[in-house]
Amino acid sequence: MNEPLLRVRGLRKLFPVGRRALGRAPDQFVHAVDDVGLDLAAGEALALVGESGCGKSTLALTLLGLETATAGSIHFEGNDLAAAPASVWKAARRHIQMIFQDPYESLNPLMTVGEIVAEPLHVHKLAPNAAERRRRSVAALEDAGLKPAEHFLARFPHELSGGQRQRVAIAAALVLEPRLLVADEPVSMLDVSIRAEILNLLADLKMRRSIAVLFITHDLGTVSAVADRIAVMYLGRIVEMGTVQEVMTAPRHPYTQALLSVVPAPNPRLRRQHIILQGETPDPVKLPTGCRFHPRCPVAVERCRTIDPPLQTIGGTQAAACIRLDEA
Amino acid sequence: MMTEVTPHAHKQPLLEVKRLSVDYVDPSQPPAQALRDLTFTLHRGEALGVVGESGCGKSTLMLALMRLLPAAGRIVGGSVRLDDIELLALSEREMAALRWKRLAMIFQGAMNALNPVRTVGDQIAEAIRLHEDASDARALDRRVGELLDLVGIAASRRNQYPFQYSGGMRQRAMIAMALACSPDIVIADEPTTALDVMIQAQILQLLADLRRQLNLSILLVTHDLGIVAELCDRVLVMYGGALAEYAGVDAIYNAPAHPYTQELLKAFPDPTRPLQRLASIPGSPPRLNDLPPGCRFAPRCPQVFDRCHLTPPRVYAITSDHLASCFLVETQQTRGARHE
Amino acid sequence: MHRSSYLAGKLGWAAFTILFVIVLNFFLFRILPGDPARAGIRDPRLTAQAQQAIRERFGLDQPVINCFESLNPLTLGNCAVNPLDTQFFIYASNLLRGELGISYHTNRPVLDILGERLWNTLLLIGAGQVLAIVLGMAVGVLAAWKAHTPVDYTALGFSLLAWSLPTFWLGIILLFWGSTYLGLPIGGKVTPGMVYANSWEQLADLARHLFLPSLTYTIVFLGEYMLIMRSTLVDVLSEDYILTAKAKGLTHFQILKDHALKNAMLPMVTIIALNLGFTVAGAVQIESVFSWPGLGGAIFEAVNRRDYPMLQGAFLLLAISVIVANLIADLLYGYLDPRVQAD
Amino acid sequence: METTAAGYRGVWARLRRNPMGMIGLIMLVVAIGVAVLAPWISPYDPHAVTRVNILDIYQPPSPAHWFGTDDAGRDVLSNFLYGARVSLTVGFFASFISVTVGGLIGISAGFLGGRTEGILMRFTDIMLVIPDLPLAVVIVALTKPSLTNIILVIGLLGWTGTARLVRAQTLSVKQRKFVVRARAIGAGNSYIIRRHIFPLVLPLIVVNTVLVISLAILNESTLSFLGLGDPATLSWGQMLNYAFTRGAMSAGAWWALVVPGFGIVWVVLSCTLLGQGLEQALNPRLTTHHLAADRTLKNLPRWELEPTPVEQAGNV
Repeated sequence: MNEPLLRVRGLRKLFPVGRRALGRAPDQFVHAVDDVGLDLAAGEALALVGESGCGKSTLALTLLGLETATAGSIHFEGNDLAAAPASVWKAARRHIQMIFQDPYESLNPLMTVGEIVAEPLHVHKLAPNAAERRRRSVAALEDAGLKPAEHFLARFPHELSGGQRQRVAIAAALVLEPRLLVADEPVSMLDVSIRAEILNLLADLKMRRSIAVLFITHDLGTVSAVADRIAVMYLGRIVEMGTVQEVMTAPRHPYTQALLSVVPAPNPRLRRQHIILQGETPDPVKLPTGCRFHPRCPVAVERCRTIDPPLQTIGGTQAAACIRLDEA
Repeated sequence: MMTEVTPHAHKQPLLEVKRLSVDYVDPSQPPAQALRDLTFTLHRGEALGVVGESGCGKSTLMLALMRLLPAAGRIVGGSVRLDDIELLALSEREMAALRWKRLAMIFQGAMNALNPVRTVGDQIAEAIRLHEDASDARALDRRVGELLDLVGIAASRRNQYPFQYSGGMRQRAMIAMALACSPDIVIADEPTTALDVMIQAQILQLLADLRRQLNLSILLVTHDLGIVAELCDRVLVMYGGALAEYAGVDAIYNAPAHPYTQELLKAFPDPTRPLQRLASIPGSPPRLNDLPPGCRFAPRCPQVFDRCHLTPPRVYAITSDHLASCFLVETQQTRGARHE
Repeated sequence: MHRSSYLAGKLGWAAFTILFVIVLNFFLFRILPGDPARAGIRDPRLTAQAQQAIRERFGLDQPVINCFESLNPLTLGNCAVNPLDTQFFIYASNLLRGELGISYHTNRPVLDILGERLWNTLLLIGAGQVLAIVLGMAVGVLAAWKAHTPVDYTALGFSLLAWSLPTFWLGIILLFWGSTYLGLPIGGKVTPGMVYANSWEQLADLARHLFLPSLTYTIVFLGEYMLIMRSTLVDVLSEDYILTAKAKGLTHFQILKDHALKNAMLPMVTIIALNLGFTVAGAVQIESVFSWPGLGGAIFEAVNRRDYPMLQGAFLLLAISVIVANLIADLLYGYLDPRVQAD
Repeated sequence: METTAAGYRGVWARLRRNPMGMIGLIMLVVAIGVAVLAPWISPYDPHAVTRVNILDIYQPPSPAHWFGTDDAGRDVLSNFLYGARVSLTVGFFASFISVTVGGLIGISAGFLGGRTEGILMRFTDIMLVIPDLPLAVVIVALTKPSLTNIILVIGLLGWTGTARLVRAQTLSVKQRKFVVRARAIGAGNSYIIRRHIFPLVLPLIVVNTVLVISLAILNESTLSFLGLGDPATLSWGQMLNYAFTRGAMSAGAWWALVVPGFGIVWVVLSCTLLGQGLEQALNPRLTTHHLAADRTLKNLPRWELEPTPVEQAGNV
């Protein structure tokens, strides 16, 4: 089997909480990411779906080296970045880029579009001169769908619409010709009419330039426009994984089933039975025993209190972490 | 579950809004026409969804109904009638007496809409004390407990402060507060944005249940067509401060007449049909202080023709319950008439 | 956070700050040229016996601290000295016994003089400050409520002007005006040599003396409090929960009273506390203009007379009073803010 | 303070439309003009040694001495004009020191965080609580009162407010996503501070500097008034000190008391106004005042409406 572009194994990120008392190690942790493994091949898009606080953003930041992993490995193109020194990270960062949720916040208001897009080249000293930087910035802007690019170079973010800003952010990521693009909720702040443009752009980049995309979202509705596969996270764990077709049409984990059932359908004729989970996601400091979903699970049984189920393959490429899979 | 479109056709509407227009004035700029000639009705027990993208005037509409526009906002024309009361003719004092008693609101982002230094129970009690006889402290206290219970919050948490609540619970508390004086109409402004999908589903379920239990009229303001499809009977689609389409929920989703509604629906992902490619609407909404001379949607409309750039279309009736502001409707109607 | 741990934290911090001031107060006078102790020995106003007494009391034959014989000029010394025998330790233990030295000018213990003067300062600051806070906040509330109207602009203009007035100059001008046209006394706390028929007369005399300095104080700080109150309240009034209150049908007055003020008071308390430092600075200025026998006046006189023990003591007491005032404000904040109260 | 999307552009345009800011700016320009031109516009040379006659002392205003004479028979107007130099020098240099120290401490604390931030901010908190004017009085009294010392003392005691403000602003800028993005690209700390943090903190520093200048000028005049001024120069505070301690009150010489004070108020007020105006220009608030006077119903036509277009269109 070919080595995937990104291979994550046993990744864990814990944040200590409370005050450290006189040199004693803290005894309580936020289990932001807790034993996560995933593979991402070149040119593949994986959607990481979950509610806020499930650890999906922490996972992204850890993959980008903005948080240090507590344990586990992050193999990118064969190198383990989790334990790598800064120099290896700096080289890897050229190939892993990120775009953020809020296009109003992720661009420096005092820099022109040209400066923003050329900044990565500047930081990595990749372009020998200004003309080259400009040429590559223009190319990246056009790739991101801002044409003619020259028209945008001298403008400031506040002169652009939300969709255009998000395109600038994408251009600034593309200029380094990355192999992996981490997109953290890239459309949740955008109006519906603009949302599709950005999602389609991401899908095109994946197809045409075979850039792998890690698409982080809370909205199962937007997933299929971009992703090939889905990973559903709950309280720091991946509870279900599979192709979009598999997970969207035949979800196996009760959490995925519930999540999918409550996505509002844009048609009153399609009003479906909702599985509404009661209460809220438990405190990630005091995790439930056994299966961490059992307190809210509509089909939980006594065994769920004690057994912490691993992610097991069901058939095809689908896998889920639930002890009642066989019964269903 | 489908709702018939015209259950109230002959009854007098609870709320009747006619040609409501609002400007925002800025001394250094031409006034922004935030709302133009908006006309719609709301019947008792009905849920009306007001849908549109940011800047389409839906929040302005909601504030104008309550007469809570910011200082720069001016109601420049129209009428808002609640039963037989013309709200725009009331004095500020009369309006204040009517607010919350008959028209209550659920604001977006309940963290900021609740006072951080007063307990939740106290803020609910305040509304009751203001509009009803609340001399019996015991009864008032019991009432607050019942309201919290109604929205699924343990009555024992009434003495806590908003910061001790989670986002979903704050929104529930906000709903309890809105119901405090048993209003006729609850205006909900993006009540579930910024909430997680599951919490959003819980809140929508709660609103639907309460509506049935209390025969509430709900005006749901949102950008999310999905939420409207789940909860509402009728839909008002707004674009650039004006009515684009107004119809029963089934007509809007299955027989949309206005190109904007049609495009919006194509842009909306459908979880039941994965792997379909989404359509987008190129361009961006018009600036309200620099509107195009013709139809406001013309610059982005895929079915645009010459006339659209010249004059704004009127509101045409497709059926008595289906209105759209588009020349295409008129063309179809005249063509239909000729064929007859 | 628990309320008790909040309380303990604030108390501990205040204690630490006082300790810092005590240490600063010691070294400042030894690093800078005018060492009060050494100057004291040479002071011609003192007799040889008195000088010897000072030498012993302050351990002037001892090194300043371990390894340093003196800090100005810098002279290294023995590091193996018993720390208890250094000037610093003697200073600290003297301080613990309330021993602040003897004023060169009056030959009285500094502590006794400062004790009387502290009350005078508190009287002056108290009267002026309470008036300034009450009036300033009232005008600030009004200006914020009527923001961007002529009422607001008038209040704002007045406040900015008042804020720009040097305290001492306003004092001089008021003194000039009051003594010339109103026949008010030109300074001091009581009329010298006056015999009072009863305590009412004595009180009236005090009030006559207190009037102008308090007025100065009030005007200067009125502007500041008004500006702070206005901007804080304008921020609060643009919050969403004010719109909620309005939607609930509350009148403007009810919204101000029940929703806006409590939220505005939280930052106000902190800001007022932080301003106490400046307030005390104002005491130095006002007391020197009006010859008011307070701590600020003591600093002014001590500077002119090069009365270093007085200067050192007055500064210490002034700094401690500011720290204590800040502490009180912090505790008040803890009481007002539910986020501290809770749990 | 949040730097707006508009950045620095448009600040001047907004400042020009801000009456407070413009009045302050004009007043400050006038003050600087007076300070620069003092030797040319003063009717007398205050440094010239003149023989003083008892009759020259505290002369009321006259055509020869527009603002009268002082306790030494010198022309108050000339002293006043020259005094602008001292005040502005102290104001500019001391605030430069304060803002530099405060800015460095604030940016370092805010950006580096952790233990560095803890130590720096604890130190700042202590310095904030110690009343600076009495401390300045003590320090200047113990050292030689010279202009340099006064500048240093005022400058080195006046940075605490700046440090706190700059730290808060740095913290808020640091959390913004474009800084995280720069990190994700692989940019180092010094690059991020230079390119992303500093430009967004700068507007706040500018506003703060203007206000610190006014505080420095007030402090200088107070120190001088208390008799701790540089004997070699004559500042407005010193003019007041001389007048106050040398009998201007009893001589009824109001001009010797009013004129220098007017100078201080002029400069401090100009900085205060300019600072307020700059802040509003750099940070135009888009917030709504919910209790603003209700004008929403003005110009509303009567409610007898013509039939709506819907009704007209009734071709159903």
